[in-house]
Amino acid sequence: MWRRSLLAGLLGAVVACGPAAAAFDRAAIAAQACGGAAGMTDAANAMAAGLVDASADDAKWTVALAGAAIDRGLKCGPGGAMIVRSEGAVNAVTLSPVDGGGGTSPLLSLKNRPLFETVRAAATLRSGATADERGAALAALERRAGSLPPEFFEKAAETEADAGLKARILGVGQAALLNSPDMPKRIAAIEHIAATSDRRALTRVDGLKSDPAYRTDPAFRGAVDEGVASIGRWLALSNALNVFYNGLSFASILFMASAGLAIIFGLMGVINLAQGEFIMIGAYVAYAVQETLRAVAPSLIDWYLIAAIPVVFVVTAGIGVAVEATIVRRLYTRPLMTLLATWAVSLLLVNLMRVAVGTQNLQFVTPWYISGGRLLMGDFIVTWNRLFAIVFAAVTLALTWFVLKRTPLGLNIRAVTQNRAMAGCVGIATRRVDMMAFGLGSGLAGLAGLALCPIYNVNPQMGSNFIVDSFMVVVLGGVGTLAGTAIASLGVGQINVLIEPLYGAVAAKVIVLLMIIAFLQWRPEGLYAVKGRRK
Amino acid sequence: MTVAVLVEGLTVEFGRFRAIDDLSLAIDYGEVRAVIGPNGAGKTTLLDVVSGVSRAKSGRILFDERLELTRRSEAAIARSGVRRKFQKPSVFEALSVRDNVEIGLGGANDAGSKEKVAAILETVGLSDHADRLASELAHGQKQWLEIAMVVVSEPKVLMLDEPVAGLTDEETERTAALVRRLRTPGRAIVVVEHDMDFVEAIADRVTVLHEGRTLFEGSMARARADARVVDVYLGR
Amino acid sequence: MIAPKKAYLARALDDRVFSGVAAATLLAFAAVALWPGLSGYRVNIVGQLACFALLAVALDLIWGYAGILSLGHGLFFAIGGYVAGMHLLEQSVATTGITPDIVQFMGWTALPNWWGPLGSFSIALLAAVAVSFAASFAFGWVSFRSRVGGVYFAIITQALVYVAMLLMFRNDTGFGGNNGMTGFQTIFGVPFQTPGVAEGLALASLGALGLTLVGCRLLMIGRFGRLLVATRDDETRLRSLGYETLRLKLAVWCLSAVIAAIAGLLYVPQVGIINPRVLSPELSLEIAVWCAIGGRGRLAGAVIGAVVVNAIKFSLSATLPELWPFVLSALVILVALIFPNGLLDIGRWRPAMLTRPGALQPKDAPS
Amino acid sequence: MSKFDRRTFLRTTGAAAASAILPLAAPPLIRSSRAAGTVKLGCLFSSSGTMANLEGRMNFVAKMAAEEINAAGGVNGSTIEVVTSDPASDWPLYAQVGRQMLSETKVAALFGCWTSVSRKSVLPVVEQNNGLLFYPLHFEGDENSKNVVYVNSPPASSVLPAVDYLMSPDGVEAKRFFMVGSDYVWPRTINKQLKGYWKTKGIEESAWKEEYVPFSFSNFQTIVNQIRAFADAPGGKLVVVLTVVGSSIPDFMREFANQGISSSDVPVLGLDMVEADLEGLDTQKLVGHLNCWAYLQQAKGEANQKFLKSWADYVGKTKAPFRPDVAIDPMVSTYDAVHLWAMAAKKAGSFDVPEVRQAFAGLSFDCPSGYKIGMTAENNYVSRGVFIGSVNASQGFDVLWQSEGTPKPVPMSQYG
Repeated sequence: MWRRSLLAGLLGAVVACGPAAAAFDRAAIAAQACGGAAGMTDAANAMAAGLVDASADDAKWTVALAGAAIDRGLKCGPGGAMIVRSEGAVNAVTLSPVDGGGGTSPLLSLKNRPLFETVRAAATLRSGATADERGAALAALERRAGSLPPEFFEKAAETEADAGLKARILGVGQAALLNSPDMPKRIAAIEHIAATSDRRALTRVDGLKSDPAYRTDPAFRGAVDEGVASIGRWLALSNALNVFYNGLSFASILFMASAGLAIIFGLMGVINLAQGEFIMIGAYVAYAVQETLRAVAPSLIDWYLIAAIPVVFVVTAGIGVAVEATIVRRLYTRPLMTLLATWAVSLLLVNLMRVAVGTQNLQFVTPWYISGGRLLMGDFIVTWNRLFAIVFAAVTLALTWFVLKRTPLGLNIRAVTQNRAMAGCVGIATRRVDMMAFGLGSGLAGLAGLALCPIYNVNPQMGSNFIVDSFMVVVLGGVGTLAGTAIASLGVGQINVLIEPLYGAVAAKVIVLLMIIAFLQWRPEGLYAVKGRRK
Repeated sequence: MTVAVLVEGLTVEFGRFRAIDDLSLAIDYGEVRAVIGPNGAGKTTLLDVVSGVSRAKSGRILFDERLELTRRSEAAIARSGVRRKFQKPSVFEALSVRDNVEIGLGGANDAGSKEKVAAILETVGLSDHADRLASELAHGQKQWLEIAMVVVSEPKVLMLDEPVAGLTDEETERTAALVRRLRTPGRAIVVVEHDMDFVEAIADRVTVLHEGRTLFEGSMARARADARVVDVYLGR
Repeated sequence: MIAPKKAYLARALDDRVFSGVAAATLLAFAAVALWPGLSGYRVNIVGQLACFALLAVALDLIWGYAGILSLGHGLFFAIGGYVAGMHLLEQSVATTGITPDIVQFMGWTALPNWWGPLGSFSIALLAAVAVSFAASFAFGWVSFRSRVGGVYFAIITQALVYVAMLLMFRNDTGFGGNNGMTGFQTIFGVPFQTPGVAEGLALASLGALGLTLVGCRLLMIGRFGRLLVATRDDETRLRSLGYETLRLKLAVWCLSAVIAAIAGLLYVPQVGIINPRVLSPELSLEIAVWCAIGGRGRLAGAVIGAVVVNAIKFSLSATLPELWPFVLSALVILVALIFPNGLLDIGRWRPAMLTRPGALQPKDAPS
Repeated sequence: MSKFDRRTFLRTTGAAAASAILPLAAPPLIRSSRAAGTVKLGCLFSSSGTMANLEGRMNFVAKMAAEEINAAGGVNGSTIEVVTSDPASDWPLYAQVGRQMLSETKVAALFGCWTSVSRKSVLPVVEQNNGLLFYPLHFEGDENSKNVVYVNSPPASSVLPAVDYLMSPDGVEAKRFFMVGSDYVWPRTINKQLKGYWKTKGIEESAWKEEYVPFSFSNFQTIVNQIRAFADAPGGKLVVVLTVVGSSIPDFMREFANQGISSSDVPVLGLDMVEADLEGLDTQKLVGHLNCWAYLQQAKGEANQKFLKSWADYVGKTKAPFRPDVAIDPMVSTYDAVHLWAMAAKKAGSFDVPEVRQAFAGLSFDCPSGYKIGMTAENNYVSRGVFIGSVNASQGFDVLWQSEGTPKPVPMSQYG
């Protein structure tokens, strides 16, 4: 295992330095760091070894040097190593300002990058100003605890002021002692590792079954077996949660893409093939909002996703109303012609966007609230961008439901959906309702585009990816019911994610679509249908 | 004499709504029966179930005392001799008047078919329009064309759903005369209609439906005198 | 009995637009056959256009006459195309012995055994007809029986062709995946470069188009055609007159599928490649666009639409590629809003209709 | 049927007949004006459809190279005219347009195709018409047509060196591999060859996994979950060999970063990944992932500086809808291709394909990559240098490793 080989290398370095290892030779380390890939490896190892007993000042220096190497701020000139910062270059040993001209910035090799990242985190743990900073560093070290000298964590815990953090450091240190000659420490390490219960922990603990001690020491065997069983249980749960979360995330995308369609199709029986392009336009409007914020209020740029919500809705709804008034309206008696006409609209919109903006993917700022994710339990990870989409879809569902059930517009829409002629007779301006509903549907599609920008690429073609899927969802759910659409999205999303690991992504999609087609042959009205007299 | 259509314990539901509720009814050959009642009483649904367009939840319908209709397809029912004119005039607009009637005749393309078509066009007064497209006809003419389409096959049971809706008084009278002419001893005619004068002019008996059940059955004159019928329908 | 038959044929040519298109097909046939100055490239273009026209005629049968819009006709076209691909590969290997690319990138050592019989053209033709018939029959029977129609049928067929595309894109499905089949060397044992091969293929396509046009026209002006139109106008009415519309629809649906498969069979040797792109929903949608632009329900319209749209597409994609999508979308919107019966209505158009859109009412507006 | 009067009849019949024979009788749609003093080169790059973002820029590069050559006096006394087209990412249309360019427009050579499938569809056309196609992408190899010039590298001289590097102590001593690819011939063939290669290195079959996704697939959640699980299984360091193409690349990388996997945990070798794929991504979290090409924008040398400046100027001048500050390998390969053709034509003193082909042997050109690229009499392959790039924080690639010289291209793979 690669971590173990790293460990072996590091231990070798520690042994070479001897137990004293006291001298933290900045000049030597800085010189090594400029000595090519092999020198950089040596520098990292020397820093890792030295950090066990390093002073806070040395640790701070290590943070600076390792950080510079990672961010390519390290520069090797004729006058030795320098650290280039925004305010100017400093000598890498003394940190005093120097002339930054000349020299090259060494690029970390793949092998050296994790070493320097570990060293930086370890040094931050020793010297970080706040407990939060040190806590974050410890979290980064957890996966790589084995690549540091075992005594490191004991020393770090000694100097740690924060009691909670101190306990965590000791815990991580214990886990690092899996191969310690001291049996109680090994057993404690197993228990500690088993508490993380991810697949990596399973690999580590399960690997101990081939350890000689497994056959000879019943206590050790018991600890290993118990650990494997416990991790296995939690792993199964976290895998199930992963599948559920992935399904939910896919469902939220499906729902966002089809909600607008459900309203338009349900109300007017009109197939709007330009729906995907409204999604695309929604994303482009979000981009425009971002760029406006960048120009007008750069400090608020992280909030463009929120600020764009009303703008996106209004713009796409407006375009939808315009399309309805100029084209769709004239074709209500000919639904199949509407289908072709809206396809032409979609072609037009894609190509207008292509000519006006270009075919490249748009560059979106990734605000902190949708960046990265969090391991919640075992291998179960919640990624913020997808959580954003899920929450967004849930809120959209709630608001749309509210609009349909609790507002006069919604009442009119439902009335027209159920009986157009009768609604017209009781004085509802059906044409106006159509226009509003088309606008609402288009606006929802635009919002889908907004929710998708943190997840997918935004380019003129993006809309076409959704059209078949979203139609299938709408028809499966039953035309004209928002709840049906939501449930169909959930079902399709979950089934897709369940099948995918078994047969691959293509087969999953094929199977799900075939299932829907078969279902519709059996029950053409979908899951939920408004029944009535035929003809 | 055999009963043309015998309905027994018929129930039809749409979701939770019960359109016809345990209805029983007998229609004889040779009679013109009018089915009347307020909107939603189940009149058109009754025709739908007899003609196979809608399915019954329970109960049975016997045609000619031998054929159970509730499980048969629309086409099979039609071929057995039960034909129906829809509420909204349903003609094939892209075809000529003659083609429409020929299609009504069914597959039989025998020697007499041309004469039959000509005769029925004469009867409904569309001979002069035989080569025009059906879409070019006036509303009343479409009603007659549809009657011609269903009658040309000489059905044993003829069901007419609102044959005079939207017609002028003069057209209504011509339609009444037409229906009277179509009445033969071997044929039962069922008419659903709101126009009470028309009903009075053609019907031998009337059945008043209300909320999916029979409220009254008898002559039109007695129906006018019946307090319940007046209350739920005629009185308004 | 001869006299009425003659009258029947005369009736088929009664419609002037139709006879115009039939004459144009004949003219093109004569030109390809007799005009030596025509370059191979143009002969090839004519042949391809004839295949597209044939495909459009197939769709017009079900959409124009029976009112059933299929957005999945690429599926049947592809069936013919893939059978042609397998036939050409088998037959090329047999004549030249050159191992085609597909064997190498699929990780095979030779073409699959079961392709062997397809090396014979008559078996390939039979297979194309049989598979397209079986596929259309199975799908049609289930759909029409559960009375799936209108826009539902349209989007379900779209999903069907999309599924087929996804399947064929998979290498593991066994038909060359994304690459499909290319590198055909010979046809009927004759190398493709041989003079006369392009002409022969174009003539075959034009011939197929001409025969199909006349045959379908005869069928459509007869009783079967009238019943289809009746199905389109009011299916419930027709059923209540004692007709099993399921059979009618199934018959025309299968006929249409088989014609589409034959179009695919003729198309592939002329372009030299078959791959899952012909299964993309866009292509199937475009077929409907050809019909709509030419005018539905008159066969001739489908031919005109297919030829006009593709001729513009061919010329623009090499000269003004940027313009093509705009031209196409403008054409479709124009047809949808102003000429509901297709470009053939241009002769009936008056400026006053701009203010009264829909004045040229479609003769077949479904209720 | 509708009724028409006589005038309408004449008009419609006339129109119908005209439209049917239009392609026959109308004047050529592209006038094959072989005016003295011009020679035409054809481009087969899509400016619409899924490949538009990547292929579209090649049209401009080809024109730029032609302008350079024209400014230096043209070729054999003729100026080059570049004819572009839009095959719309529709593979059969590539063949169609290729045929048209060769037989109607009479171009002297074709430049184009990105995906292998588009090349495979044009291949019979250039072979039947005895044309010349310059193909600027690295590809799966196993093809050696005398009518195609393979300007970029086959796997043996690009992918294998990169994988070797990852397996070496200088790299990460990779022991296990997760292959994710788009489902078509290039990824499948590359992976087949890699597996064959690993077998010769004694690597067990259990050490790799393979997943294929459809074109423009975007939902990589489950696959990245699988990669995380596989990475944490025993057996040594895992690397991902990514052969998805087009818009799937950024979608995959985004999901990869979001699930918290960094290059120091599991490095990704993106074989088709270029700068353009990083547009719109937060590359801070992707730093350290790899690609391998015959050119990287960071390549040193004057030729590259000159090329980058010409491109920036050209975009500024023509308002091309592409970034002036991004240059990717296939652009350079296209640029090289036009120059190689011009050199060969000059050497042959002719534009005829057989003579131009004869002249390829011994050509060499100062490529912007800094290498002297060259051709031999052996085949139509071009020998080029190899770069391994490492994603940096500013949406580009740093040069992590580059080959000593230009390895000799091996058209046919010996592995699988």
